Amino acid sequence: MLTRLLSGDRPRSLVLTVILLAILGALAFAPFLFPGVRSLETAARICIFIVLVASYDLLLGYTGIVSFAHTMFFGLGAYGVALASDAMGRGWGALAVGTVAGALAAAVLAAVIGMFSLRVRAIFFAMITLAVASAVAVLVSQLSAITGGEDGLNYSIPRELTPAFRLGEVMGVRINGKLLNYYLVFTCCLVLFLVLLRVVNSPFGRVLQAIRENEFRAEAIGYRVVYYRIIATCLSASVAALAGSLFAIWLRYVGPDTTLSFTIMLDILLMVVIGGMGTIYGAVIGAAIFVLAQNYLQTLMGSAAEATAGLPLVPDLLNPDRWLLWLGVLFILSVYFFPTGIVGRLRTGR
Amino acid sequence: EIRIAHVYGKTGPFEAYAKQSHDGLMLGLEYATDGSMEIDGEPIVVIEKDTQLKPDLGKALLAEAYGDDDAHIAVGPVSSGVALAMLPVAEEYERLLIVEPAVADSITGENWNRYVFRTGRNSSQDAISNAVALGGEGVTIATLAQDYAFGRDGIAAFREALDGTGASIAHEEYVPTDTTDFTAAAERIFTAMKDIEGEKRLFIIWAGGGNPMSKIQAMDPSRFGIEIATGGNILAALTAYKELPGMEGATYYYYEIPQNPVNDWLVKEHMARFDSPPDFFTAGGMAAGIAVVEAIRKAGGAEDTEALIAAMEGMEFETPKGMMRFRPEDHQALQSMYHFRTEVQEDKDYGVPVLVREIGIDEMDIPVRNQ
Amino acid sequence: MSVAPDHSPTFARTSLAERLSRAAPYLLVPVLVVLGFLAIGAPSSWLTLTVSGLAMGMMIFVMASGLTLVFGLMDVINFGHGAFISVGAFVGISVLLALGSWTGAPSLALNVAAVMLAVVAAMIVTGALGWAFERVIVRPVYGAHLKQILVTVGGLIVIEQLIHVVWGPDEIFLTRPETLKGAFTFAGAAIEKYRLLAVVVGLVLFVAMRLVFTRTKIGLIVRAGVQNGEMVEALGYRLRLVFIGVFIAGSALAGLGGVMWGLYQEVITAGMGEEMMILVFIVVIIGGLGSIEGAFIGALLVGLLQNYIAFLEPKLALISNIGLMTAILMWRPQGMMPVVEAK
Amino acid sequence: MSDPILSLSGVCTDIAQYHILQGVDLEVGRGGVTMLLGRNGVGKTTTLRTVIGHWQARAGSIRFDGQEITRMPTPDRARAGIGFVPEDMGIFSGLTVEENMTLAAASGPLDTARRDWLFSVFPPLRTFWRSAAGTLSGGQKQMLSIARAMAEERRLYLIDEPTKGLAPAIISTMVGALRELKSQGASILMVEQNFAVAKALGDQVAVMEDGCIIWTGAMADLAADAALQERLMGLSMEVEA
Amino acid sequence: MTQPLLESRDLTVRFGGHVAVDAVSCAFAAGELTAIVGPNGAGKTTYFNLISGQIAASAGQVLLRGEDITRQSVARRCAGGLGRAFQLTNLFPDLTTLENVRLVIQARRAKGFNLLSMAASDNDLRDAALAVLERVRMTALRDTRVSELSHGNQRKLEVAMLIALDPAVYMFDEPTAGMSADEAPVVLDLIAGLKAERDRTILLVEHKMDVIRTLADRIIVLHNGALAADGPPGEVMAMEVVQEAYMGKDLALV
Ligand SMILES: Nc1ncnc2c1ncn2[C@@H]1O[C@H](COP(=O)(O)OP(=O)(O)OP(=O)(O)O)[C@@H](O)[C@H]1O
Ligand SMILES: Nc1ncnc2c1ncn2[C@@H]1O[C@H](COP(=O)(O)OP(=O)(O)OP(=O)(O)O)[C@@H](O)[C@H]1O
Ligand SMILES: [Mg+2]
Ligand SMILES: [Mg+2]
Repeated sequence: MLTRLLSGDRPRSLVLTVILLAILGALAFAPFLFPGVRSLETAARICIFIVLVASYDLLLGYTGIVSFAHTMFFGLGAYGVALASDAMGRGWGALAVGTVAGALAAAVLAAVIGMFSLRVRAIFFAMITLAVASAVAVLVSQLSAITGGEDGLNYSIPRELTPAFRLGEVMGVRINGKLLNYYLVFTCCLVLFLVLLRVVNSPFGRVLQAIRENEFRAEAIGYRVVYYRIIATCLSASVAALAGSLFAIWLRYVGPDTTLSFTIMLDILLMVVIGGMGTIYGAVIGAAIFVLAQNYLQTLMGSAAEATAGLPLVPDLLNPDRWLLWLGVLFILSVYFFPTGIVGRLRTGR
Repeated sequence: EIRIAHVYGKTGPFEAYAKQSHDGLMLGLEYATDGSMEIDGEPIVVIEKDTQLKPDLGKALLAEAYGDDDAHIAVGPVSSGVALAMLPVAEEYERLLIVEPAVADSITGENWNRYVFRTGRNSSQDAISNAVALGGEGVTIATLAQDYAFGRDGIAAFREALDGTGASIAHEEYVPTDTTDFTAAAERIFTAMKDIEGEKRLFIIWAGGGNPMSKIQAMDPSRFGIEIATGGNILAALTAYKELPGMEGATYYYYEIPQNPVNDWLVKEHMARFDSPPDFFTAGGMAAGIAVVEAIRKAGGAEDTEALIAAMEGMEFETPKGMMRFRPEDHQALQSMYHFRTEVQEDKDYGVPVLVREIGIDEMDIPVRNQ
Repeated sequence: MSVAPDHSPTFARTSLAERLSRAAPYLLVPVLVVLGFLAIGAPSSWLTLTVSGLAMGMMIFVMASGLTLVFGLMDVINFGHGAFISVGAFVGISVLLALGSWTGAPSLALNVAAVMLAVVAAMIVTGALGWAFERVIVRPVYGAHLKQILVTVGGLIVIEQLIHVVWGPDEIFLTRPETLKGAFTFAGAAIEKYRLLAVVVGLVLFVAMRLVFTRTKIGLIVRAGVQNGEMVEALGYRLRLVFIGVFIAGSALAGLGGVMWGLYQEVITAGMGEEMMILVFIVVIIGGLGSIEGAFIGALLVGLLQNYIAFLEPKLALISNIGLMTAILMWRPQGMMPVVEAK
Repeated sequence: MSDPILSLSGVCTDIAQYHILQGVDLEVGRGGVTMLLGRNGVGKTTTLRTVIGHWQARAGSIRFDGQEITRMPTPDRARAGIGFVPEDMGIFSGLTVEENMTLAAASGPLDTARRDWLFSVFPPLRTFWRSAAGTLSGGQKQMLSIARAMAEERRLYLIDEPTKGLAPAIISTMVGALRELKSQGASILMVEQNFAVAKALGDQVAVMEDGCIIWTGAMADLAADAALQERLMGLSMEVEA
Repeated sequence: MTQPLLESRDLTVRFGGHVAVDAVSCAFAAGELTAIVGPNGAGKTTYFNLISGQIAASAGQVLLRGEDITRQSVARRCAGGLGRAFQLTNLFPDLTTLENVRLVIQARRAKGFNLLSMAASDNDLRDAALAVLERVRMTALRDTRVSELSHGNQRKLEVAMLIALDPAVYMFDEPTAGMSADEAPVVLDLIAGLKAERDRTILLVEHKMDVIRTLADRIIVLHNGALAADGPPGEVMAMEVVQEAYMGKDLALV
């Protein structure tokens, strides 16, 4: 049963299993284990990014396609919900319409980009997606009448999902709409993750790996590489869009900086690589570590800077304002120390 | 204890502005409490939060400030996008958010809620003051702005305000936000303007780097009798104004312009502590700090948000820019702007904006847009 | 000794169309200029736009030239290039600011000397930085594109932050040396003086690079080394040294580009190089990997097209670069005149 | 053997965690051709790669012309006078044939007389001089790879299965060319599966099994002894028809 | 005469001005083993590439069972029954030997677009793949990554993958190059076995004359891209053009 749920792709390492279970547990009981606005915020972000990163891993790790347009699809999902809520008013219908429309739009757009440019060389494809993504970001900023431009959109979601909806108290934790919202996000993310896990372990997933390894030969034994690539791109795009919709439901705000920026794209890339490319489980670890670092690194550096206040130079470098510096260092070190990602390292034991 | 959260983009591209804003806030609190950092015996605690210029993070941090840290009042942020994301949080927690220095009109416009006040100027104030400064009978104006909401709204407000001054707009040019080569834009403007008689001005609204002024100036617009005009800017950016002596426009702040005790104190203290004059965002931050203290004093404490709102609506307070007043309708602080002319001065390596005339609160008809 | 019978394949003559298509990239710039003239009509505007577009292209070429070496030839996707551009600008501009009396004087000789000094300083610093970058960051990731993207982005962030630490977080505004300010007017067209300097620098650089690559084996060694480094070493070349050298050269050229760009923009920020990266990558790609001529033509096309389109239809200016890239890749999936086959 | 040009003693090489070579002792006589034979996967290629320095020996020593080269970087070994034809040919497919050859002449421009000689041995090189090497046929690539090693005079050639994919006519000219090299004083260490070629060219033979040399001796002895062949290589090559 | 299984009509390809395959017309009947010989660069591999679709023809046609497949994609032709092993090894280097073969069988059974089943639990595929490995005596290497195999074993795997594909037309391009004297016979026996089944069409490019002599029903000779000879082995081998251009003088080496 469990094996089927995990599609036969068990973590294959004791330490990894323990870590994954810990993360699962922490996320499942986050509101009770770590009360507070900030921690719930962080937990929801981790859930969403796990799915987003996993969907990117499908593309990058399994199919070997480097795309910089993943945030664009993420954004499509988010804007789908935002625009629908904006246009149709607060309501479940708006969420559903926005989500479905976002996912469909992402799939279609992915197919179009794929058909036009998957034939060019991998590295050029990467650059084309980069250019397209930046063009879309500019477009969103230009169509400010619809999208809110740089400033983004605020909108309302059903009352049942907001803090105003109060249900009572359990174990000293207030049960309100926000909590329901969190569990909506959590459940959807868990399901999407398991679906992705199944896809990469299906015969289809195996073909993707073959294409990544040697596209020429895959074609020669009878796989139509272009179709497989396009399907993988569409699938990955629509899952990213779904993650975007969840993000929009959770945040009740969308804007170019939260969903479309190149910085997020790089974050995703880093999460995939830290976690371990082509493992799906890597997404869980990568997203958890990264989002935690992003949220708490500054705080941590603040205390470290205080602790080292007496030393020369050190506190300067540990100044919380320099957290980006350490993020950069993290980028570099992760590739050095985890060339196969954390999952890869745990599995080989080296 | 009074907890004030400063939620702003400490790191990221606007790091320089953020530092000014924070220094200003602290100076404002200090000034308004006469250095005691206490209001009616209650000590003030300032909690800093870094939005990294990310709206989602800004939102989470503001929620954290209200929810986990129990802050009474929040101040910030630098960027409009972040500010807009933060507005609903204030409503949700029913706590005050004093926006400073984000400028988008919609903060006190369509996205406003009653927990939001703004000490910073809004885009309309900028645009209208410039219209007042530049407009005049028989003047023909072309505009150049970035092609996104900030630029287009600014020009729209400018155009509206120009109505009735006798000036007319002959051409509006919008270019992509990241434009670096202005040759084509300038050629289009020249083409549109060259056959027009009378006084001709090119008004530029530009945010961020990539300064178009000196590039267009280098193409010698005086050939066609066109003068360049633009609003004020932070000190560092005034370097470019040195190439444009005599240029006119309206500015928000320049430390030598306002003549009042608050500004005198600010300039003196800032020189003493940071060895440099205060800038745009220092002044803004200070205004926010003073507003916070005044409001709490007036309401008799920081606990009761409703009392604070009641106290602040219509409240007048002294700032480095002179008296400001929170308009009750949309909580926007009304304030003076300054019509300036650029001069090259011996000891300064930038073009100095010299006051032509103060444009008072009553001279600018800032529309209320939150209905 | 027996001599093997040659098999003598039949070679037909290459057709006219084929020879024409080989020359096509060289014709693109003149064709575009003529089309521009037809579309714009007004000769003075056309002249202004054309000259300034070509000059802008030259500046872009200067910034992209280093990347043709590092990305085009060595196949390293180096986002750090953007950081080198910024560092070059900061170092160069610092030197210029220090030489205020030279730049402030209305003497062309003094001004140019100051700029030269600034360029040399910038190239030395960025070259050294490139050396460190190669040793620490790039060496373990040769051949692995994805990792290159990550580590070089990491390097980019670190260097940008260090710029903040050294020069502070503020943007630095500056003015150009006295004699490079303003413009010439000629036949109703105004042409910035500084752009003429850019044209000279761009042309000199182009010729110099061509000479180096036609006269030495360096280009061959790098191209072969990327494909099969072991074999190049087995032929007796110290590949490491060559790679380091080329990487340093590429970084130093970024420094040169940074100074030129900083002087053009008259404001420098830590992120200025990063902002140019997409454009610079586009130029290298449409030119064809590893091709100096290609990058040169590509840069000119980008500069010209941007100006023409911004004049004719500003709304489209936004997509002019992407459109150009898409069109060229549709026409030639490997870029205009690839020297290195893309992976 | 007196004064061998290349001698390996106790060479062990690991690839990742596998111990591939397990103490190889081998000598290549000056001015002679030594054939390295053995089944698939016994470590012949690994031996050659260890000599040129593509794999590092974990233990043992390699001496070339009296000089210890065990820890020397590959380029220095090549400059010391070792030419290498790898098993996978190592063609620079993005470069033209001409560029491949230009690179092969590491110490200066390619000598025209030598080039013409190579043209006569491998005529297609002339025909496709300006074509991209990647578009050559399998056999033509093999020719280019061999020609590359011969572009300059070397004292020792390491050649890994040169005849695979070559048509008989080319094989015979190539054998002729190698003989000519030998007559000029060069030494050759060659891996070969084609026993007829090995027999025609080899002076000495070393046979490998499981990362060790299990037999060395004169080519003539092995060629004449079907039983020995059977024992060493799993089956007997047809002894001279 | 019955319709040939595979046929090329005036098949031509030009690279720039170079005519690599020059109007080759040739038909292959079912159950026949045809050896293709010719000097290096004669166009043998290119001819294969044209038939299996890796290269688009400049002129001429390829017909499979009478149907024109000249414009079909590689994958379509493969599904139609054209199978191919490569002269230069061309595998999935980071996957195991077993996975390489398994992928082929999965392709043959058209299970690739199955997104939601579990690949690992498909025992049929696995058993079929193991059976193929057994036939080439590579069972012991089933879990080795392909990049860690020696050259000779990679060549064997190349053949195994073609056998796993089990096409109507087998195209072998120098299957035994680089294989040691004791391994080559395994592969040759396999080919002989296929031939004995008499319902497979086999095209074989080989430079080893003894192999051709024992296996071929028919030999065609390509020279400078053109068809220079076509006929039974004995006859063709005796022809002067073959002797001259192909064998060279030193017959002892062949
Ligand atoms: N990169 C590698 N990683 C791991 N093992 C390897 C690698 N390369 C070769 N091997 C293993 O080393 C052993 C010896 O390989 P080598 O290539 O030296 O054999 P060989 O004698 O040349 O065989 P062949 O005749 O097939 O070319 C083989 O068992 C092979 O599987
Ligand atoms: N893509 C290509 N571009 C240009 N020329 C090519 C291309 N492919 C093959 N050729 C040329 O076509 C000719 C025939 O090559 P092919 O590989 O078919 O030879 P072959 O008969 O298989 O030879 P070998 O026995 O050496 O494998 C060669 O001269 C080769 O250079
Ligand atoms: Mg071998
Ligand atoms: Mg061939």
